[in-house]
Amino acid sequence: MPATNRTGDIAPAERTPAERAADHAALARLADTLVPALAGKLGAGSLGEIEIREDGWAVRVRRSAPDAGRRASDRSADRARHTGLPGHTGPHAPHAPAQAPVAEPVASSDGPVHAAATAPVVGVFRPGLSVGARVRTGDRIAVVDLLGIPQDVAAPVDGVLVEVLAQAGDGVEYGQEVAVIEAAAPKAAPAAPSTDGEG
Amino acid sequence: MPATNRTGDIAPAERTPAERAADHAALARLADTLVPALAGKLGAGSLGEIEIREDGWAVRVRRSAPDAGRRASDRSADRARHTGLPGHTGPHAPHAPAQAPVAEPVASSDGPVHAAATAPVVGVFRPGLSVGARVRTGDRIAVVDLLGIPQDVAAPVDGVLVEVLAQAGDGVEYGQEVAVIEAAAPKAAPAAPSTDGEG
Amino acid sequence: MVSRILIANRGEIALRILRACRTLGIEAVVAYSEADRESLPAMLADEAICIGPADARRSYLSAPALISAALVTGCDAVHPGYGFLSEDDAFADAVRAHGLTFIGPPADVLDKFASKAEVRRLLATHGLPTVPGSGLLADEEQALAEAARVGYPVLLKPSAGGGGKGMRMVRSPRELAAVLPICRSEARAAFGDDSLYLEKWLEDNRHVEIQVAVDKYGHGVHLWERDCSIQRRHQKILEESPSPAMSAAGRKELAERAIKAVVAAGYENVGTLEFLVDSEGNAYFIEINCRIQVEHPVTEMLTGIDLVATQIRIASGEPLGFAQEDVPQRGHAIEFRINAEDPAHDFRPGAGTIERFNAPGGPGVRFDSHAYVGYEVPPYYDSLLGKLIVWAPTREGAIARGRAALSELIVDGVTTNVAIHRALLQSEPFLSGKFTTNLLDRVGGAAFLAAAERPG
Amino acid sequence: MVSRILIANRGEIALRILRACRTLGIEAVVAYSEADRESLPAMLADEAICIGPADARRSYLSAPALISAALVTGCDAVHPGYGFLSEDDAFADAVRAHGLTFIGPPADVLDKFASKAEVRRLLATHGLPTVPGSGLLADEEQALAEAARVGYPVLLKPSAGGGGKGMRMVRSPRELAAVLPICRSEARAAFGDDSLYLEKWLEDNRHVEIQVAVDKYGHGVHLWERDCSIQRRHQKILEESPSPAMSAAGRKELAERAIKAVVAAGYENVGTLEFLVDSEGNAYFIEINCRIQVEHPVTEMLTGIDLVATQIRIASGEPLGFAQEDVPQRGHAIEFRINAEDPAHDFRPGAGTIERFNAPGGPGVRFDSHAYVGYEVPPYYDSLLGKLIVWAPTREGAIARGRAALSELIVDGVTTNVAIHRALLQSEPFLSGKFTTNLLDRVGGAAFLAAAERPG
Repeated sequence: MPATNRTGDIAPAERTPAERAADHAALARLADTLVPALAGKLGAGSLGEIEIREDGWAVRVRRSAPDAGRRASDRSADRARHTGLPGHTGPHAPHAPAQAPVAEPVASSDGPVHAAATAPVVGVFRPGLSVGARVRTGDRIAVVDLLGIPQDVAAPVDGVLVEVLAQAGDGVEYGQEVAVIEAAAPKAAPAAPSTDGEG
Repeated sequence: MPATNRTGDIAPAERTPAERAADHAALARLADTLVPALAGKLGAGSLGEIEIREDGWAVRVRRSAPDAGRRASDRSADRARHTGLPGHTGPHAPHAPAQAPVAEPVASSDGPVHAAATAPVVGVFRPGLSVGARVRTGDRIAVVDLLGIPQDVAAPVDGVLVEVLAQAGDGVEYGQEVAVIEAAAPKAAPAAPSTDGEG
Repeated sequence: MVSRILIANRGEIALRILRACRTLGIEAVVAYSEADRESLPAMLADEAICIGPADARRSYLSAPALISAALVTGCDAVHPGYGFLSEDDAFADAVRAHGLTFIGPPADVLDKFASKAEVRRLLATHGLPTVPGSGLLADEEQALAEAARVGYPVLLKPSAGGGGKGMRMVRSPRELAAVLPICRSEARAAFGDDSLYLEKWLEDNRHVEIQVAVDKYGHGVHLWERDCSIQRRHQKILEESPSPAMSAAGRKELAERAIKAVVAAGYENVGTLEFLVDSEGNAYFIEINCRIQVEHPVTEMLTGIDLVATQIRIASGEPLGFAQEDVPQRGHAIEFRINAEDPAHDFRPGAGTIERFNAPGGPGVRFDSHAYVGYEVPPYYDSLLGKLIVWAPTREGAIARGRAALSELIVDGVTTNVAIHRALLQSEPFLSGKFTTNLLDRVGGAAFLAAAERPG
Repeated sequence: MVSRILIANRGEIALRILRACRTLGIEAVVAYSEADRESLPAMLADEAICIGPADARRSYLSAPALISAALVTGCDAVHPGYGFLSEDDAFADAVRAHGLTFIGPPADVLDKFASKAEVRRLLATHGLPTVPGSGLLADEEQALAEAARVGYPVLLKPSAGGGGKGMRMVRSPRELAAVLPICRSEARAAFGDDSLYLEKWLEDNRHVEIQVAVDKYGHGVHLWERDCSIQRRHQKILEESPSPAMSAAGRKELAERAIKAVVAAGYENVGTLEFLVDSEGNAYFIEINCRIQVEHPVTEMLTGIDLVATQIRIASGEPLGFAQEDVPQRGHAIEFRINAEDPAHDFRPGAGTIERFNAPGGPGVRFDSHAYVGYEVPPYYDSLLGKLIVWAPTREGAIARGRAALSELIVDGVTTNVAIHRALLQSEPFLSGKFTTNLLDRVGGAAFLAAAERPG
């Protein structure tokens, strides 16, 4: 299953753009060594959150909500009742953020590159292509009916349709992942997060 | 200056006592490698807080308030108006916790061991011994008048009175540090935090 | 009664509508843009559904997305809140065409009351005095002629507008010619309608509005007035009731004339009639807002009547259920709009993450806000972060409560306009009740703040 | 008027007093124990001073520490809140001896009203009916004799107590003999006074109390009643007004008798007269609380009168300033005490750090709480974390608002009793208003919760 790994997703406190860039670089290096060490040592247990303090520094290690890596179809099933709560500690986002309508392909460490096709509007899902179909970027995989007007669910990459995540007649929200494409030719994942809204 | 290093202060989420003990052990090991690495790489900058996320884990690094290591005399000066605010991010404790009336001696990495003598009650400070005086544990250094009844400020360790932090007639609160003793013979600081209320 | 409402709005008003739904036993679905995924109303709702990206044109201003969201989530009604599509008759019509109840006036009533210029004419025929002004302005030539007729300065206003947006005061024909195309394109961008009209600019006026509620059966009551004269750039930032400028007889007469006129004109649901009151106490009708207002809690504090619940009940076809004598005007209430903006720097809007937060509370204090620790204030929408409303038996008491409550309010991580409210509560014109709409704009926010800091 | 008050208490009531001070323009200094250093009142106060360690005997119950703190911080008055030293006449006397104003009845009045047994006799002479009961119990022999006289079951009560603490219902002489020394030592530990008395235990009664306010000049008003029948182990957890069990004539008569009796008996400042009301509607006076009550906001919601400010004004020597006809009883209010305790496990108290927090809000909703994100609830004091008070024109409306508000309340990290309130709002006895003080204890918290979850 194509988990959405977001290595190097950095949320610093108030900083100037220049300082942010420096933090970004420092943390990109740290992330490679620190995070796996923590995750490896503690990830197997049932631990939710740990905080270590020393002098002026505090390190908090937190595991996200169990559903953070779940698929859009699962998410939509329990979207009927949000259980998320405000606050700063703990996983306050009940669901992982939806991808932008045209998601970028992301690589897990070794496997093939997968990309999710998302609903371009809120509406009613109608399937189109079947699993196994070869697609090119921009091809219509399915449609979402917006008040009766079909809106294309476009393939985000060239590849093969490996899974359809919604059923005919399902209500889907904007940005919901409705299909998974296995990219035809995996490219190297970008070393740093790409800039917002471009690419 | 005697900073209060609290290595291995661990605040896990809801856990059974057995699980807590296991976390404790795991983190005691991690703390030795992780925290210095983070602090060393990022401590020099002006960074307040950083969060790194990967898969189901998040690591947050936070620097405490700049005044966390300040002395009681500084604290008492601005105690007239609390500026602290509730919330979980950032330094929400405007002042470091006051020491217990009989503070334990704490060692900074290399210097001499200092210990603070604190006000045993809320009241009016009256000085007693002068700076330079040799004291033994329990000796009266000064008094705090509680509605006219003098209450002893006791020396927490054997040593030399090196500083008196309050003026005659000052109002002092319970636990406020009013004098500093340089211990006569530094002992090794305890490797782990001592248990509450004992020792 | 409707049973499941799509809340087609965001921020504090989405939360306010959610609360009314809960009180009435109605399920509430919050429609949110991607920028509002972590918002408090989305988290507290019975269901929440993403309707589009941050850009409001593709989310909160997209009628198809909102109606589709209502259908997909099984709603039988849509509440538009304020702003966005709340007074859009085409939206109300489309909502009804899809078998849903629009919480607000029916589309034909909205249509009738949509053009400000038309409404002024209509209500004038039902006995409301209006400010000298024009009809819709076809072109520059007509605008210049109308302005010359009523006399400069004039206020240029978008016919479809609200909340002070897109209005410009103009002092000369030359300025009018220069500003006309700008206002037109701003009106088009903001409201999808570039119709403009103009009114005589009344110097030193107050802004007083009458709250009304009229059911489908023609039974209407007024809920007294609100004084909204404290503004910056035509946007209200502090509202109170009763108006310190009106006599008991004056407010009663104006309120009674207002409710009589709108009932006669065929209005339906809750609404607000806005008036300018000149220095001699003459009131001129300027516009009607066919929706819930930001400042509705002021009226709720004085009357004990839940206006949003009333709106939902009326739209569901229920009779009003109370009479004019059941609407007291008890004590004094003041609302402080807490905006994420910097009064010391030209009310520049801000965004950011709320790092610490403490809401004021206690007797006579209400704080309507979607803020919480960790909330990221998005930069895309209006800057309203919350509304502090205080009540006390007297105006002096309400001012004291306001000071106390503002001293408890903590919003760290985002710049707010709290300083301007503190300054207002120290300013002689405000304390004496003798102020007009230009109190702040005459000197500017920064100068007003500086003046408040000076002793004496 | 006093100008600077030491708040000799903690938690939500410290915050409540702080708010009253701010509204009156009085400076507020919060006295805190080491365990409350990071508490919201300590952070919001004009000044905060540490008075001792977590152990209340060395901080909030230490008269010398509190008075010393008041002197050191330049206060001219001390507000004791509720609990702790709030009804301790020796403390009030010592406060006065140091030139400070005690916010509450003067020491001689407190002294006169300190012994519950004495007060029952005193107010009976002024026309209030009392539950059959004893005077102070000298020893076991006298206790057995008195219990035999009034008839079992009897309720054993500490004369100096309050808030239900240390009370025991006893069904037999044997049980009485066993329990007597335990109660005595509990009373000594809790109140520093081991005097006990007993009363006939009235099965199936309601608990109704009358709020009064009397100034130094003998001018007194009642502020109607509160029904506090929803209790667990003699501790109130939900209070409302008006009482659903009383007729308009019945409440008026009781309230008028109460104020007349306490004025005649020489009472001063705000106070509460507690009554048991039996199934035939007969009311028996049981005790007077010479302080502000936890549930005072219920009355504030109905009357619009700030009781804490009233208390401070009276103690400062001001006349009451309003008459009986200025005290309306408008609409219906319900208070839900939010305790850090587990109703499914015998109301076991909890402690911990609040990880997420959302306070309910909107029209008719008040939430008095010292909680915030990151607050560590200390294990040393009572479990009250906040009070949700809802108001609506009718009891049904208030119940609907209560449900809506409870659905918004989020307190993560600490177990609370919210589930018991949700269950109450579904329980037939509560909804019909037909309940007595044993509603919860008859079955226990866990069973009550389970019953609420069963359909139908």
